[in-house]
This record gives sequence, structure tokens and C-alpha cells, in this order.
Amino acid sequence: MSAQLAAYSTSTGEAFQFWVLGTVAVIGALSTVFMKKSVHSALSLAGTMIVLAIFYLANGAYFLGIVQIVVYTGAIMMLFLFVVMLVGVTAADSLKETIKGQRWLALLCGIGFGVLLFAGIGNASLKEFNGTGQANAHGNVEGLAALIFTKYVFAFEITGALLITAAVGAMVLTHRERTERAKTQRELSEQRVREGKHVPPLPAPGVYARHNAVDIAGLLPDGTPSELTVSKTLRDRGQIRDVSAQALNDLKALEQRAEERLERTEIEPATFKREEASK
Amino acid sequence: MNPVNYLYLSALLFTIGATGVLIRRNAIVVFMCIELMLNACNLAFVTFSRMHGNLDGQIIAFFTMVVAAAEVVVGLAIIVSLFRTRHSASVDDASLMKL
Amino acid sequence: MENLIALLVAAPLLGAAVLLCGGRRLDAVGHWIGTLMSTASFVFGVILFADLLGKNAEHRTLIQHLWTWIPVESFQADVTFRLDQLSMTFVLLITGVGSLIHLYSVGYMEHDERRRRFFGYLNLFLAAMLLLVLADNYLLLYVGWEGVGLASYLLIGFWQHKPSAATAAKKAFLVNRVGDMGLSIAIMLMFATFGTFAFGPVLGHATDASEGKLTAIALMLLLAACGKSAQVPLQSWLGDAMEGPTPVSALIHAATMVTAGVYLIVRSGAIFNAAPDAQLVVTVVGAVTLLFGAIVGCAKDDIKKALAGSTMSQIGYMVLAAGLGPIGYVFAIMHLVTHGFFKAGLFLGAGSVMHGMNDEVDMRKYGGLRKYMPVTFITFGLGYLAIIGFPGLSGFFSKDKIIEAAFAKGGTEGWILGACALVGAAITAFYMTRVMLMTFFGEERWKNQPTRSPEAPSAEPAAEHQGEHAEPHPHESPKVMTIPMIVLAFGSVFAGFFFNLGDRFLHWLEPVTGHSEGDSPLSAATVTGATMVCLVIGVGIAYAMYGRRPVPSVAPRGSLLTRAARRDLLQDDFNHVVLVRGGEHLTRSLVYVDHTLVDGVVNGTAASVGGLSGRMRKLQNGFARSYAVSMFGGAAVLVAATLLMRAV
Amino acid sequence: MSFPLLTATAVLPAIGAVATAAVPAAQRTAAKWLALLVSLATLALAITVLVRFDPNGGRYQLTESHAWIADFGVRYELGVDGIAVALIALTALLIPFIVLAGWHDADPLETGSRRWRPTQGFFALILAVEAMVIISFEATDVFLFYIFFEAMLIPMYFLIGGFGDRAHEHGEEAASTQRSYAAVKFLLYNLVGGLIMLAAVIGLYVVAGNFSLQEIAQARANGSLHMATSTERWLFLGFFFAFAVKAPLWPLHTWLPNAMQESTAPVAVLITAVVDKVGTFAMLRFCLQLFPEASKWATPVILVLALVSIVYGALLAVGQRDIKRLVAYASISHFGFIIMGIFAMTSQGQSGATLYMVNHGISTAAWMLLAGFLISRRGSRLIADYGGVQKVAPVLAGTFLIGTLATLSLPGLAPFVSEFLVLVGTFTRYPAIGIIGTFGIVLAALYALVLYQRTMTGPVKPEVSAMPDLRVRELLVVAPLIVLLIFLGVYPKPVTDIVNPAVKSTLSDVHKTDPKPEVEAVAK
Repeated sequence: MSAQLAAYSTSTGEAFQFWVLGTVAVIGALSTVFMKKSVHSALSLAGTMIVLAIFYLANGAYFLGIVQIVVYTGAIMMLFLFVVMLVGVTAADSLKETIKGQRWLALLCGIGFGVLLFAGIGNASLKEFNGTGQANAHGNVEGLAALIFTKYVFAFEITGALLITAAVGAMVLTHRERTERAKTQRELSEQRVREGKHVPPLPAPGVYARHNAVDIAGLLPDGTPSELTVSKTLRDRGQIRDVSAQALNDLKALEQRAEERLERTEIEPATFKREEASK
Repeated sequence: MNPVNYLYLSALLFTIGATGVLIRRNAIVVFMCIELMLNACNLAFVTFSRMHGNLDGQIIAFFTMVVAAAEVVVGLAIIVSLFRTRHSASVDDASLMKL
Repeated sequence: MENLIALLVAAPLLGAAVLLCGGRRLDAVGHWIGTLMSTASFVFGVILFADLLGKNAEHRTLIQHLWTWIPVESFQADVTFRLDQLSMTFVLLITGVGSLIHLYSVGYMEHDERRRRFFGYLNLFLAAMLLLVLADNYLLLYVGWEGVGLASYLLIGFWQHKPSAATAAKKAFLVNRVGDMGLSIAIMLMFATFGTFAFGPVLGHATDASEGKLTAIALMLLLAACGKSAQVPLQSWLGDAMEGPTPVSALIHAATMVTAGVYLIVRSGAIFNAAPDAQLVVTVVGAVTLLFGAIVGCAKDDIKKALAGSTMSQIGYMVLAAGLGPIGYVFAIMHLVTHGFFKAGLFLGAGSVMHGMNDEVDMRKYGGLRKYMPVTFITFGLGYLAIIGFPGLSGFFSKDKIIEAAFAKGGTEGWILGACALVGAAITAFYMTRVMLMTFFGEERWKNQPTRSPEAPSAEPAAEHQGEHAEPHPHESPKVMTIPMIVLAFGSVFAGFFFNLGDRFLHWLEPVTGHSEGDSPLSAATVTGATMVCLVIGVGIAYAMYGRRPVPSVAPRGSLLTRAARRDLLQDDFNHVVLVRGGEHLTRSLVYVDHTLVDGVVNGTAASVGGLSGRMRKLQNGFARSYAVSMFGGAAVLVAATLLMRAV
Repeated sequence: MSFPLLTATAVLPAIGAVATAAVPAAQRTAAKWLALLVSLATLALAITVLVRFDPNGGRYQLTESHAWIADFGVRYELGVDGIAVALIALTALLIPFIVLAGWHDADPLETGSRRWRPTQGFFALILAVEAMVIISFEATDVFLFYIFFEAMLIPMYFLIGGFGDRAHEHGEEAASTQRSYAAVKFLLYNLVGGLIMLAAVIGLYVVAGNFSLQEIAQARANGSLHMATSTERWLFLGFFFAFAVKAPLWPLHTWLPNAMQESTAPVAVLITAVVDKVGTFAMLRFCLQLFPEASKWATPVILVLALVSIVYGALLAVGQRDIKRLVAYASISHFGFIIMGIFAMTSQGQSGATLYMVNHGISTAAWMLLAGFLISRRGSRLIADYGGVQKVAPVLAGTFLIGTLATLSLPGLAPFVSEFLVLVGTFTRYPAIGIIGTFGIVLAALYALVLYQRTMTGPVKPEVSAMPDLRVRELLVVAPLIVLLIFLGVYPKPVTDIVNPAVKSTLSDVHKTDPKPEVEAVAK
């Protein structure tokens, strides 16, 4: 290829890398948008970011590439994941649109905007192409540092201020001021006795059931599941697995066998009653 | 390969991110999409800096990252407090702007 | 001497003011104050009359300028009085008859707790009427013109608690207003034509104006006259006006106010002379009315309404005469004066009959009253003889002259008008005889039957102290009522003869109205003979119908004409259907239009704006994402715009 | 620089308004008396203006002129000609009667009603309106005039919306909703008019470079300021529209019936007798002087509209069931006459129109206030609820009859003079319109007498049988008005003498002269 062309193009390896990773990046982005569960979105976004980091490196922005991986993918995405966990990992929000016409409008705008951008880039005069060769002559980091502490020092200072403000702001937003003294355990128990409910600690989950997983409600003597036995968070998320029906059947089978063994006959009412209760 | 393709890629990612912002209700995902858009911009900056052969683009990208970090911190804090108050992270629930 | 003229008006005006503002403390003496004021005015009138007689004919015009009324550039209206022979005649008639009727009312209204106010209104009327005849310009005349309208409104509706009375009053005022419209337009025309509307210049230069303008003015004046003098087509109010107390009917709706139209035409003679077409219309109106009124008078059983019909017809005579121009002016006025006497007398007589009969007005419930109320009988009889034109009585002279003049008009219309006048005379004789017979002769139909007629309301003063359903016991009225009747009877007997003695009335008025003997195709004797024949025929028929056989106390169905005549020849029905109903529909629909259309347009605009903004409001659904969409779309548009900018 | 009489006349009621509003809520009566005294003092000032004014002197007298907003050439310019003097006198004369008539209208309602009626506010607002009306009569600076022409709306809005009849057939709720509807309607109509006028005012400034009426009028007269025909017409329309809304001209009239129906009688009088006069006055002063050619151009249309107002208003008055609405439509008919007189462009027409403003003010005040007294007694505005009042309350009925007669312009009462002048003035130039206009007097008789007959005569209705006659306060209100009606009907010369020169100069601005009579010789 001629030098002229070389000036405009990059190595084949990079091209290959671009096409492969670019596809990955796009897929990642798409799945970020279209995944039901936010955890998956977060993970695919992380993937995209890593790809981007590689592209930075390929474009000679070594420092940024590392920062991208460390700060973004490392810190920020983890922050995301924390929040996701806080809000609920498995909570899958439906992609069903509630606002009329919103989705179509969004797609229309998106596509239109994209087309416009492509058009813009297309007929932009991006003739000169001189790589970051001599810019990175004394090392990329040094170059950046030189710029940051000379040309962009004010912006740099301000971003520092911004970061501090952000940190403080985050604390202010999330911190909840305790208005009254925390109740001691004793007081709590006394209160329980006074109110006369749940004097004993809450029952453990899955006591009468076959399992003892946390998300399975324990069964009451009559076989109905007890909400109390499952932790509040799970209840809020509606992540209670109900096995009462199965448990009842097992129970019935058990009794059946027991009766057969003891040749009892007239216990229909009991069974009957139990079935009543199970309804 | 012409590095302009990087620009095309960033444009594509940006568009996807923007669309995501518009069609997702979960505030966290919306935030992710915003991050996506920012990253797309960064890619563009970096590419430009490569084209122009100086580091200003990278500086801008750097600042963008910083700002994005700050924004994420605050934003997530907001989401958390929202979730605390109304047990939901859906942006549509916060439709208090209605007349 | 001129300064007395103002007093003529001032006296009754003062009386009215005192009586109306005085309050109850004047109730005891109110009626006397009123009578005193009108008499005072009469006295002033006599003094001035003597003064005029002292002067020679051409100086018999007194002008009194009081103050400038409305000065706007060339529009100069002054309050100026003009007393000449014509207005003098009216002053004497008005104040004279007026005073008599005041006196009569003292007795007639004795039992009405609002008598003071009644006299206040009467005085107000006198003042307005005098203002009308004394005014020196048409605008001031217009004031008097509407003033008498107001007075008649108040007096017709005097018994306001009767809806019928209130309605009649309103009707009278409205119909008069239509006439007044004519007068005001006439004044405007005068101002546009002559630049003034004072008698002197206008009448003096009448001939300078184009005939078209003059005809227009004359016709407008005629319209006014029709309204005030109850001439066809504006006659419908007079019948209903009989709702008022009888003295009112006598003074206003017989003797004075209704003749104002004739005064107007005679006063504006110069204009009419210059507009022959208008004159023809005047004569036609007169002829039609005199027949119309006479026919109506034949059918009415209500004595007052019958007399009202006759009034119409008599005024028809006057208008006819006035329309004849210089030939007839004097006789119109003469008949006006004599008519003032005998018609007032007749009404007062009718009043006294009603007074004695529990305010029964239905003649079919009268009969044989002559021996119960002799004075009333005699005076009424004399009036009767006068009106039918019995030789030697005043009506004879005046009406005969008019008929002669009608023939003297010459040409075909002369014949037609004369014929109409003759027929009218015959019908007059008929209906007056009918009234006479039904009231005073025949068997006593009021015996053993309660008299309670719809026309006689409980609030008529007499009815308040008499049992409502008691059988009436007719009695002669008190002196205070009979004296005026006697005086008027004298007038109706001798006035005509006196006036005619050496044509003194003619010579008295000639300087003002001018006079010319038309060339009559018939000799005076022939006309008189013809009149006599008509008279005899009329009386004869009436006698045959009502004198010979008994009068049924309930009206028979009668012929079509009779029934039509009972309903004023359907004229009222016409008014009712066309004007009243139509008007109601018009106003109702207009109210609707105003609410729906005019207002609707505005409200519609408001509503549409509201609806639009409501629809826009839906865009603000509060969802951050939809705002974001619009923002993003905006961004896209911006990008597109920049690209396009760079493209071009 | 002599004593600024005109400013004082306008400022005094303004101060009075503030003072009245400042009276503590406890002393209601004190506030009333204060308002009454202030209005009387203003009347005294207005009379001094009347005396100091020399009819045969210069065009504008007692002038005051101070720089105000130098950048736009807006000046604080006051000055009065005969027309303005007459109207100022009328305003200052009517306000005391309005205050006196409304003496109890703003008293707090009997317990149980939730509406709070600030007495002080009521009287303060009335005085405020007076101040603004007077200054807009005095202003010779277009901008100054515009400001107060608009500001007037604010107190009027509160007067209409805040204070209604004590009793209402549909109860308190319906009353307040209808009231607010009427108030908003009033405000919107006049605001729209005012905004269009504002555009015209700005346009005028662009064309003329300043706001001074006298300078512009002079410049127009001596031709130094030339306007393109279309410009002049547009500006004229802008001004005229606002004035036509204010002095309701068909078809811009529909706000008036609602406003008058819902507000108390004194406020209704304030609307129709005082505030609306500003509209007709402004036509005479601004439209004609600033845009003579355009005025002449628009005359035919305006005359026709005025004619429609006359007949239409009268017919609708006949059709009304509500006393106050009837009066309102009657007023619309009367305003038709005024506008007709103004645009007939004859000295009779315009003098008559000015006189008409005064007389209509007085007569409507008398009629409407009496109607208000009647309504306050029976607690209903429906004509059908009355009957036979004449027997129960003769004085009330008698005075009401005089008011009625004045409304149908009976000769001998003031309105006749003006109405006839207007008709004659119109007739001499446009005979057909004059003749149709006279139909108005028949219709006027119809609606006026129908109202009188239905309410006052006939058998006594049981509801009115206990109706008390006029009280002393009410008699004090009505009697002077009636005396004035009779006096001005018999001797209007004092007013015409003041008005005529002003009208003459206005006509000379428009380059119009009275048409000559057909027969010259007669005019002595």
C-alpha cells in the first residue's frame, strides 16, 4: 500500500481486532439495553467497556485504557452491581412499554439520530491522519500529565472539587439521620410482650417442609405456609416458593402408608378435615 | 482500515445508549445506558486525538471519565434513596412533574 | 300683558307640583287646590281674551319669550309662547271645560282615597295642554304634545290595580308614541329644510321649500295627528282609554287632548296648503275615521265606548275639514269647540248615570232612567240633540258647515267626501238615538238583577261604599256634579248659534288660519236639507229598532258587521296578532340569538382555546422518559439543522 | 405654576381610597363616612374646575405638563376641554350618590354565609375607580390615558366579582359562581380591547414619535405629520375597538348585561354611568382628533352598528325577565345613540352626544338605583316577582316612574334634549339613519313602560305587600338626581354652553361643517 494510503489506514491486525471486538462491543451495548435483569445489563456493559478499553489502547491512549479498566470497569461497574444487589438481583423488570408510543418514538429518534450522526461523520472532512506517534514520544502518561498540569490545570482542579462534592453529596443523600435512640434488645422484647404478638422469635423457614431453604415458607400444623417464616426482603420481592401443596400430598401419602400398616379404617373424617384445612 | 470506523462505532454505541435511556424504566439500567453514551463519546475523543496527533482529546476523555464517575456516585445515591422511600427503582413512578 | 301668558301654564303646573309632592297632608284640600288652579288659569285666559278683543285683528298676536332652551349652533330652541286667536280659542276651551270638569270630579272622585293625586294629574294635563297650544315652535309644542300623552297615561291608568287599566294606559302611550315619532321626524325635516322650527319662519317661508319636502313634513304631521286624535289607523287606543275615570274621558278623550291633532293640522295650515297631496290624504283619513268611529259607536253596548266611537267620528269630521284647507280650517275649529261642549256634557252625563248605577256601564242594563235622574236626562238630551245636529243647536251649525265645505272642495273627491259626511251624519243620528233610548227610555232593565259587569271594577269609588251585588237604586248626582253638566249643556245649545251670528267665529279666526269660500256645487240650503233628511232617517231607524221593541238585556249575536264593530272592526285583533304576538316572538328569538350567537361566538372562542390547551396539557404526562424523548428529538433536529446549514 | 387643580381632583379620591382601605375592620361606619366625605370633597374640586373653566377660552385649559418617561417621550400631561369638564363633573357628582346608595351593600352578610364582605374594600375600590376615571378624562397624553384606561379594570373586576346582591334566587353558591363568571367576562372583553389598543398606541408612537395628543393633533392639522391612509385606518381601528368594547357597541356588548346583572346596583351604575363613558368620551377625543380621515372613512359602518345597537338593545330589553338585565340592554340602546351622535359629525350630533353622556349618567343612575332599592326589598331580580308596588310604596313607585320616563326620554326631562339633538344632528346628514333611529324612542317607551307596568301596577302581590317605602337615605340619593333631571331638561343651556366650543373645535379637526338647510333665507 502507498504511503499516502498508509497515512489514512491502520494495520490489518488492528482492522481485524476492530471488526471482532467492535461486534462484541455493539452486542454488549444492545444487551445492556435489552436484558430483562439489571445484573445482566451491568455485566454486558462491563464487557463493552473492556472492549472500549482495548480500543483506547489500540488508539494509543494507554493511560486512558488502563483507567477505563480500573476505574470504570473496576470501580464504577462494581458500584452499579452493589446498587443492583441492594435493589434486588433477581427483580426482572418487564420490558413492556407503559407510555403509549414511547418505544416507537424512541426508536425513531434513535435511528434518525444515528443516521444523522453517520451522515455527519460521512461528509466530515477527516483528511489528515497523523497517529499519536510524536505525541506519545515521551510516553503517553507524561504527555497527559504535562497537559493536565499546564494547559488544563484549572479544569483539573475543578474536577477535583467536583469529585469531593460528589462524594459528600452521595453521603448526604444516602445517610439517614437517626432521630431517636436505637431501642435496646430488652426494650424490644418488652415491647413485643406488651403488644402481645410474636413473643417468641420468628419461626425458622421450612420447618415442617422437606426443605429448609430460606425462601420456602414453613408450614403451619394444618399445612398452610406461614409468611412470617420468610425474611422480609424476600417477601417484598415476592420470592417465596410455596411448597405447601406438595407438602400436603406427601403428608397424605405418609398417613396413607401409616394407616395401611396399622390397618386403621375409620379416619376418613380426619383426612377430610385436613383436606378442608388445606383448601 | 480507516480509523473513521471508530467514529462510526462510537456513533452507533451512542445511539444505542440514547435509545436505551428512552425505553428502559429501571433507573439503574438507564444510568448504565448513560454511561454507555459517555463511553461512546470518549471513544470518539480518543480517536480524534489519534487523528490530530495530539493528546487534548485524551485529556477531554479523561475529564469525561472523572465527571462520569462523580455523576454515577451522586446518581446512584439518588436511586438508593428513591428505592428506600418508594421501594421501586422505576423512573415512571417518579412522575411528580405531572400537572 | 304678554307676561300673563306664562301664568296660564304656570298656575296648573304649580298646582300639579304642589299636589303631587305635597303628600298626604294635602288630601283634605287637594281637590280644591286643583280646581282653584285651573280656574285661575281660566281667569287669566279671560283677561287675555278681553285684551285681544281690545286690539284690532292684525295685532292680536302676543309673543312672550321666556328663555333660550337648547342652543347648539344653528339649532336654536327657545321657550317662547305665542298667543293668537287660534291658541286663545283653545285656551278658553281647555281652561273653561277643564275647570268645569275639575269641579265635577270633586264629586265624582269623592270616595277615592287617591283623589289628591287625581287632581294633580288633571292639573298636569292642563299645563301640558296649554303648553301645547301656546308653544311658539314645534319643539316646544312637542313637549306639550308628549306631556298630554303622559297625563293621559297617568289618568287612564289611574286605577292601576286594574290590570286592564294599566294595559290600556300603556297602549295609549305607545300608540301615541308612534304618532310622536311622526312629529319628531317632521321637526327634523323642518330643521333640515328651513334651519329652524319656529312657527313664524317655517310657516312664513313654507312656500320656498320644495313640494316633496313639504309633503313629507305634512304627512309626518298627519301621522302625529292620527296618533293623538285617534284617527285611523292609530285609533285603537281610544276605546280602551275609557278604562280611566269618566271625567278623564270627558276632558282628555273627548273635549281637549284628542283634538290636539286638529290643532296641529290647522296650525301648520301653511305647510298643508302647499302640499295638496298631503291634504288629500288628510281628508281621506278624516272621512274613513268618521265612518269607522260611527260604525263602531253603533255596536257598542258600553255607554262610554259608544261615546268614544262617536268622539272618533266627530274628530274625523274635524280632520276632514282641516284637510280641506282654507275652506275648512275655521269650521274644523268651530266644530272642535262645540264638540268640546256637547261631548264633554255627554260624558259627564254618562258619568253621572254610572255614578247612580253602581258604575254599571252596560246600556242593556239601563233603561227608563229619565224619571230617576232628571237633570242628567235633560243635559244629556241637550247634548244628544246638539251632536246629531238638531237645527238651532251648536252641532247643527258646525257640522253643517263642514259638510258644505266638503262638497265645496269640488271635483269628484268633493262629492265623495260630502257623501261620506252625510252618511256619517245619518249614522251619528242613529247611534246617539240608540244610546239615548237604551239609557233613558224603555222598561227598567236594571230591576231585580245584580249589576256586576266586568267593566265595572270593585275599586270604582262608588262601588266601594255600595254593596257589590246590590240592586242599583238610581239617584240624581250631587250639585257639584250637575252644575258643570248644566253649564256645558248651555254651551252645547247656544255656542253654535253664537259663533255663527254674523260669522264672528270666522272673522275671529280668519287672520290666523285664512279662509276662502269654496265653490260648492250645491247651495247651502240643499246641503242643510240633505243633512236633515239623513238625520231623520238615522233617528227613525234607531227608534224603530230600540224605541218600539224592548231591548234584550243580553246582547244578541247580531250580524257580522255588528260583531266586527263590537270588536272595533277587528282592528285590535289585527294589532294583537301582528304587532303584539309578532313582537313577542321577535324579542324572544332575539334574546335567544343574543345568548347563543353573539355571546356564543365569544364563549366558543374561549371554549376552543381551553380545549386546545387541555389537549396540549396531556403531553405533559409527567414521565421523565417522554420528556427525554422530546429532548432527544430536539437534539436530532438540531443536528439535522446544522448539517443542512453546512450543506447549503 | 399655579395650583395643580386637575391633579388634585384625581389624586384626592386616590388618597381617599387608600385611607378608606386603611380604616381598621372594626369601624365600618367610619370607613363609609370617610368615603362619602372624600367623594364630596372631590365633587367640590370638580365644581371649582367647572368654575375655573372658561368655555370661550383656549381649547385645553388648566393644563399641567411634566416630563415622565423621557425615553419614550411620555409626559404627564393633563388638560380639559368642555367635554371633559362636563364628564368630570358628572363623575364627581355621581360618586357620592353611589356611595350613599351602596351604604349597606357591603355590610357583612348575616351569619351562616361564608362569604367575607370587606366593607372598607368596597368603598375604597369605588373611590379608586373614580380617581382613574377622572384622570383618564383629564389626560392629554395618549400613553397616560391608556394606563388608567386599563388600570380601571382592576378595581372594577373586584367590585363586580366581590360584591353581589345580598339575596339571590339560586342561593349563595350559584350567586358567587355567576358573579365570578360575569367579572371574568368583563375583564377579558376589556383586556382584549385594551391590548389591541396598546398595539395601536405603540404604532402611533412609531409613526408620530411622541404621545402628546395636542402635538400630534396639531401636526395632523397642519400636515407636518403625514400618515399613510392604511396606517391611519389600522391605528384608528385599534383605538376604536377598545372604546367600542368599553362603551358597549353591538356586537361587543354581551359583557355588560352579565356585569350589571351580577353586581350590586351602585356598582352597576358605576359601570354604565361612569366607566363606560370613558369609552364614548375617548372616541370623541382620541379617534376623531388623531385620525380624522380614518374616522370619516369608518363612519358609515359605525353608524350602522350604532343603529343596530339602538334597535337591538331596545328589543332585547323588551324580552328580559330580569330587571337589571333590562336596564343593561336599555343602556346598550342609549350608547347606540351616543355613538351615533358622535359619528354623525354635526355640531348638534356631537353636542347632543356629550349631553347624552351626562344625562344618561344621571337618568340611569336614578333608574338603576331605584331598581336596586326595589330588589333589595324583595330580594329578587325577576320582574315576575313584583306587582302592585305602586299601592304599597307610592314614593318609590313615583320616583321610579320618573326614572322610567327619563329613560324613554320624555320631553321636559334631560334625556329628551340630548336624544333629540342626536337625532336631529344625524338626520341633517344621514336622513335615513335618523329616521330609523327614531324607532328607538317607540321601543324605549315599550320596554320602560312594560317594566313599570309589570312591577308597579296591577294587583298587589302578597310578597310585596309588606314592602316599606323609600327610606330617608334612599330619598336623599334619588331626589337630587330627579331634580337635576328636570332642571337639565328645562334649562340645559349651562351644559351646552360649556360643550359647544369644544365640539366646534373637534369638528374643525375633522374638517366637517354642518350641512346647510335647504331654505337659506329663513335662518335669522
